[in-house]
Amino acid sequence: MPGIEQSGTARDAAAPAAWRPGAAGPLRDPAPLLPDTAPVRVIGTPAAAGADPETARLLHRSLVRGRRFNEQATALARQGRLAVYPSSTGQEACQAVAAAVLRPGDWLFPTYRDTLAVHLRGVPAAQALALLRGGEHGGWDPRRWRTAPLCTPLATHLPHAVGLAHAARLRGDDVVALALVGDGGTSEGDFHEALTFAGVLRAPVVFLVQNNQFAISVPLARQNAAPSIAHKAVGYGVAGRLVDGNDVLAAHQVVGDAVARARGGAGPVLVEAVTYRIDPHTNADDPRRYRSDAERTAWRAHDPVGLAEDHLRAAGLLDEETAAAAAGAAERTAAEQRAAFPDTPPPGSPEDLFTHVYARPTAQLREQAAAARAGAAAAPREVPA
Amino acid sequence: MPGIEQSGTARDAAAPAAWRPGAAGPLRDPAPLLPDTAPVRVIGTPAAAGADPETARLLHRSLVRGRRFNEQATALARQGRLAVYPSSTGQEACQAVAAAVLRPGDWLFPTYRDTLAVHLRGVPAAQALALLRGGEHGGWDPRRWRTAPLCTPLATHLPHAVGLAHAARLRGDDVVALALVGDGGTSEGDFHEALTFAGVLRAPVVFLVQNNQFAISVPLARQNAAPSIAHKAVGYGVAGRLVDGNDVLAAHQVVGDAVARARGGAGPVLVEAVTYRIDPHTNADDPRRYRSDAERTAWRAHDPVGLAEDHLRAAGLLDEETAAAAAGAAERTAAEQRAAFPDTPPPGSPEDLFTHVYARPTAQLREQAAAARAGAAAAPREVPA
Amino acid sequence: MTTLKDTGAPPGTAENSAPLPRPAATPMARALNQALRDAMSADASVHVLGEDVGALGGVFRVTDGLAAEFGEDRCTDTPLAEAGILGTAVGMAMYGLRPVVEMQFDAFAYPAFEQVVSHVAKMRNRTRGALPLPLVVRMPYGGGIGGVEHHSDSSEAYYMATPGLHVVTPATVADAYGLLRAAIASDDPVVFLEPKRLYWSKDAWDPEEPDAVPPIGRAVVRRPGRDATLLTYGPSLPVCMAAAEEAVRADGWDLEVVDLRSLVPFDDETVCASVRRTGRAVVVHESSGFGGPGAEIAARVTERCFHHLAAPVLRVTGFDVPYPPPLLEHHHLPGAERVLDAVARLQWEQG
Amino acid sequence: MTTLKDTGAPPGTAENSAPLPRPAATPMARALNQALRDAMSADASVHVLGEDVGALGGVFRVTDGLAAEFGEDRCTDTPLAEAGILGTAVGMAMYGLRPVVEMQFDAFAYPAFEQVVSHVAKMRNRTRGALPLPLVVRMPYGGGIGGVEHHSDSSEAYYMATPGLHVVTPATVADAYGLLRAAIASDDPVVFLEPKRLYWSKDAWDPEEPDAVPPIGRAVVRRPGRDATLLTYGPSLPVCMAAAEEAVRADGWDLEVVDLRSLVPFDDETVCASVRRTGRAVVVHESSGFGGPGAEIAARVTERCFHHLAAPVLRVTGFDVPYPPPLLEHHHLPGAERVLDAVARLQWEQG
Ligand SMILES: Cc1ncc(C[n+]2csc(CCOP(=O)(O)OP(=O)(O)O)c2C)c(N)n1
Ligand SMILES: Cc1ncc(C[n+]2csc(CCOP(=O)(O)OP(=O)(O)O)c2C)c(N)n1
Ligand SMILES: [Mg+2]
Ligand SMILES: [Mg+2]
Repeated sequence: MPGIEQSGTARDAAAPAAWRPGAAGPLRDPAPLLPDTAPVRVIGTPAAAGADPETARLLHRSLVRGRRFNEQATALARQGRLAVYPSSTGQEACQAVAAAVLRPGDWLFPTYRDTLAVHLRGVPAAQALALLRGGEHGGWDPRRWRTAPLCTPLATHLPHAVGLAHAARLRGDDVVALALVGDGGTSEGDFHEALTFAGVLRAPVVFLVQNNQFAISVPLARQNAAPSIAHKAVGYGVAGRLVDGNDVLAAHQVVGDAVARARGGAGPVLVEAVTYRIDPHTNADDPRRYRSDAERTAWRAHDPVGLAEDHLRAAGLLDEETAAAAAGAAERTAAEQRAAFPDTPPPGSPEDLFTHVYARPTAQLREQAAAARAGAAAAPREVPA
Repeated sequence: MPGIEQSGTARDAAAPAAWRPGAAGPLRDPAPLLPDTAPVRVIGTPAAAGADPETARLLHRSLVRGRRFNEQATALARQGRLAVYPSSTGQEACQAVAAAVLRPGDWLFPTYRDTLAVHLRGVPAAQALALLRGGEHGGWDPRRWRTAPLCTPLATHLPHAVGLAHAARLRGDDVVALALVGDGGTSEGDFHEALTFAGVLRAPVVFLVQNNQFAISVPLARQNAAPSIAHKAVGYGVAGRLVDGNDVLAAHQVVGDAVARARGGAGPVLVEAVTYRIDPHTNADDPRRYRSDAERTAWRAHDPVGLAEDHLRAAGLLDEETAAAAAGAAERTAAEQRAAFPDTPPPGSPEDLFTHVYARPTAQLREQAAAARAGAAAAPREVPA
Repeated sequence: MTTLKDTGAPPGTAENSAPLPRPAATPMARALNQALRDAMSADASVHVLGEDVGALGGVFRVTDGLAAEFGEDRCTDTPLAEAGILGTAVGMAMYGLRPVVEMQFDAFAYPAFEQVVSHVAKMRNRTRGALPLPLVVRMPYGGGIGGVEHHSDSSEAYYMATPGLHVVTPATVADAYGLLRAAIASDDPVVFLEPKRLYWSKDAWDPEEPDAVPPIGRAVVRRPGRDATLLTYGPSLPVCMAAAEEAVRADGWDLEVVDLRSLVPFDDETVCASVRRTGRAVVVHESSGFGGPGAEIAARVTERCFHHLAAPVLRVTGFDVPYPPPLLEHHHLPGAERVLDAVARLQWEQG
Repeated sequence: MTTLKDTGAPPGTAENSAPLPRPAATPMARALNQALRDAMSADASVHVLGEDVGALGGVFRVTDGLAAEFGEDRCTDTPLAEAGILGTAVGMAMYGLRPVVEMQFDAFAYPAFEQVVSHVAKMRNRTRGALPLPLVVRMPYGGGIGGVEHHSDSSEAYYMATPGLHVVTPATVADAYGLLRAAIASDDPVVFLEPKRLYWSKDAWDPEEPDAVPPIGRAVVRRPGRDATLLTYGPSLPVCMAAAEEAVRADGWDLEVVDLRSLVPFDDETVCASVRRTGRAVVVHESSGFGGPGAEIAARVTERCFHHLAAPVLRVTGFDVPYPPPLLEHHHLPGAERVLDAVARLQWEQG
């Protein structure tokens, strides 16, 4: 556990050399922690030639499935078969990569927008979308899938990822935690505190910021004034990386490297993936109030599915069979979604409110559960003298 | 109000060029926001020759007064005449500079450790130390002194400084806010949120981090893993500056420049002043548990008062008159402190608990005040039928 | 626009085929919007800030059009950081502005809790009146809108337990306007809780001549009655009104309904007068029962009216569980049936 | 160390000049330290983390020696960020550890409030039991130690109003040890409130053979009495015990004193049994009254014991003001005198 030992050592030498009075030693060199001046790209660059064909095919298939997943879920929300759906259309490359770079023993920490990543990690659609259906708050067994519940309060799951990664390392387990967060979420105090802890503990955690340009209606330029979100990393002694989040090969490479780095004990990484939310914030949102069609159209031309197809086509990998297999997988996914969310949801039982509040319901909750069953006031009756 | 307009404009061009699909434009250049690789120093360097003699003399006098202020307040705490005293011994240069760089119309946002800066700004000792005496929570009229109350919950006053600076600029007033914070305080979420807002609003605010190496017992290396605290600035689009906080001329120059920059509309600055807390955290602390005498001794040799004297001596400015004037001012300060805090504090009235909770006490508080006067239970009596 | 009110022509004539001159049915969200607009027009120091309050007009559209009308400096989209928003507002108030903060949902105000408790509630007291904080924190609260996790909390108990705040919540369109104007005019910080599920409920209300409403700190009897008092506020007021109608019909009970409006300061006078008159009371709210608002209300009513009470003050509340998912929330929310069940337990046999 | 208990020689002989073999007087902070030490020895998954808990041993020395004994991975100084501390602990618990978090003062836990309310209290429920959070958040609370602003808060009302938490507070040395062990052993999250001004109060208590104590969820009658019941907890227990002694002496009232110990879950059985027996009750705590813990206690006791009550349940509490500065805190804190004044108002003439 090198990170822990490092901080232990640091206590004795209470401050790095540069801080000592009269010391002339240089600071830790910030350069390796700073991102490149432009997002890393692979597709359409010379680097594309080096991409592994099998990986490219698999990622493409995930993108096609992902796009269909988003469309189907949006349709289900429109039909009232989901309570709400925050679509990741346009961000499928980030979603696919988040699922692809992790080993089964690693942990994923998704937000409300990341049901697709959760599903691509293996969680059945019925479970991945259960919270958004409205019948429960969770959906799957987090330990079984090593996937935390969808997190709605922004950035609050980031310290969880740090703590889990730290705990795994204390136990000597080979586990990396990958936490997703939006551009808006990086403004929250919990982002800062998680990055601070990750840096000090050198926890094996990767933060993947899906910078989709908007926090609901608020554009990035109103969110922070940094050169890039990836530049925040240096302030935590964490490596910052900037990647084109619509270029699935670039994202796969950068996020994959970050996970490998964390796994190898070299410390946490903050990756900013530049992407765009094509759909409204959720089906209830009206994006015409805050952004132009022209902007959306421009990003449409830089679509992750399209880019991946360009690559496959250029590399001679998009034969009919590949295309058909991808389309077939996508339709099976959509069918799974439709089957999982029939018109009429099963009636929930009032018991459900009380069962899991504590390990064992308190006397008061047993009383209240009985009242709920009876549709009665929970008001207690006085015991006669 | 260029900052505000800047963000207004930014909404239309929803994202900077670099983020647009296919855009090749470079990011905003982070270099001007990054600090130097070593703290700026003046005393003992060629730059010292250029220092203004009058400024050097005034700062030196503040340091001597400041040292005496800390000693006297510590003695008062030992005698029980203050409830507690968090000394700034060793940090007098930062305290003196914070007071010196501000114009009367600017605002200072101090922490619990910054009573000296408050006093040097002009607030009488009786008011500056009133909270630490234990008779009240405040001490002075913040609007009269344009100095916020001492802030104890770490970093929570930083967004106040941003909001005040922003409000002043909206009003068209020439006001800079200078907010003090410790190295430990920079880990709090409120630090992050304040810097984020400052960057986006381009508020005329300067954050001065007194990095005194410890947050109570926790050394900097356990606090964050950044190359320096000043490196955090780039993540907010804020300028980061690193200075030797014991070198009063360097600190005066760097913090003074920062204030001028903010005043000029060029945006906020985060200054890290490297210093050392010579005394215990407060009079109740036992620093032997967490740091060595050797370390303290090493820093003693880099003492701000001593360094300033070195400079004055080298520049031929430390004549007997200057030394005597400084010592005299220091003794007057100490006498003011002693007079302000006699052995027996004046008895507080229970009324004091209720008067300022609301603009007008509620009916309930009037009832409770009456009960407190009577030493009675606040329990209401039932009004007979 | 007085024209709507009186065209000069008799109603129903050809010259006046519009419906009878009466205020149009206005949704609560619209009245809140009007209150902000009018306050901003009346006082240049009033500033609105929060997440998505600008171009979008807020997720509930309560700030609709304000940025366009008053500019982005008066109605400002902030970064996504609630402690930063409220802390910035505190600084603005320290400089003499009157900020009105929108929290997107009350559960997303929790990151700002330290600012609320340690500063907003205490700044005036800390500075012995020198630094009042005339700011308003608007928070949509409560359930019943099919919101997923964290979108249906009722967090008023936390603010009630924090001395130094006013805690206000409208249940009618007129109060939405009148109380928000009063909150903005107040020199004390006000937590202004907006019942989400009443945002689109409508009352006849004239934006040009809004009804005067009683000030912050006064409760109002919404329905007089003789047999027992229902004490409620915000989203539960319509529930209690419905229960009262049903009670007459089904059981012959004549229930008085008191709308508290202001949880802090609390109107002991109006509440106790009602309970002394009826001798029985039920407190109704959505918030969980244990340690919830009803605890204080029941306790203080009992302290003050004990010998007038024929039965203990009962509480009908949300259960002591995390707010349930949308498909189960109807089990959680107090409805008229549960209210009437509690009324039935008020030991009538002994009355 | 059984040797201290029995040297084999008769007491008072030359071979045994030590005082009679009895447990030494142990301060509460020492018993808490022992509880942490014993829990860490017994279970390798118990980890302590917080500000200054390592080399310093915490500002109240409750974690003294733990880092030295168990290493810095088991007792870890964290960065200064309370949401980060608690959030990290949540992640550790998700992985199967049992974190014990120290908040330096309860008022400095407010930055972690969102983590408490939105995650700590809800994770088990959200995951239908799949992800329990067996973690403890220790918080020193209450006043009476001459602390400046923010160092004397009593914030239990906030946690009581948050379903999903246990809220526990010891008032005796034996309970400090026993309840903390029980809290760490619990599979549910526990907010463990330590009364600061009792840290150095001592009881005879043997660290080698700590007394078994009733579990979390049980209240204890600390002094039986017939005339009225004082319901209290934590720092106010000694106040109530003193008031009860004084009551006998001065007025001939025989007061029963119930130490609640666990605010959540609440022991209705023990509390109501006492109040039904005595017919009168006063709730005593330091926390502000309005919306405070006593509101719930008074309300639920009244609901359950109404016809046994000769007088309303009264409350003696801190006032509804920000906690005052040290030189004024004696005006704020409920003392025996105020307790007896309330007892005197329990309408004895009608009894
Ligand atoms: C603490 C908190 N504050 C506010 C919200 C309300 N909210 C939900 S999503 C959202 C925007 C988030 O933007 P971003 O982080 O960029 O993620 P995106 O939705 O674009 O994926 C907001 C403000 C929330 N969920 N949590
Ligand atoms: C939110 C909050 N958490 C914890 C504390 C307790 N506390 C007071 S001072 C201190 C250390 C602060 O260190 P630093 O910011 O470096 O300032 P310094 O005391 O060294 O000047 C701590 C932990 C606090 N005051 N506020
Ligand atoms: Mg976004
Ligand atoms: Mg420090």
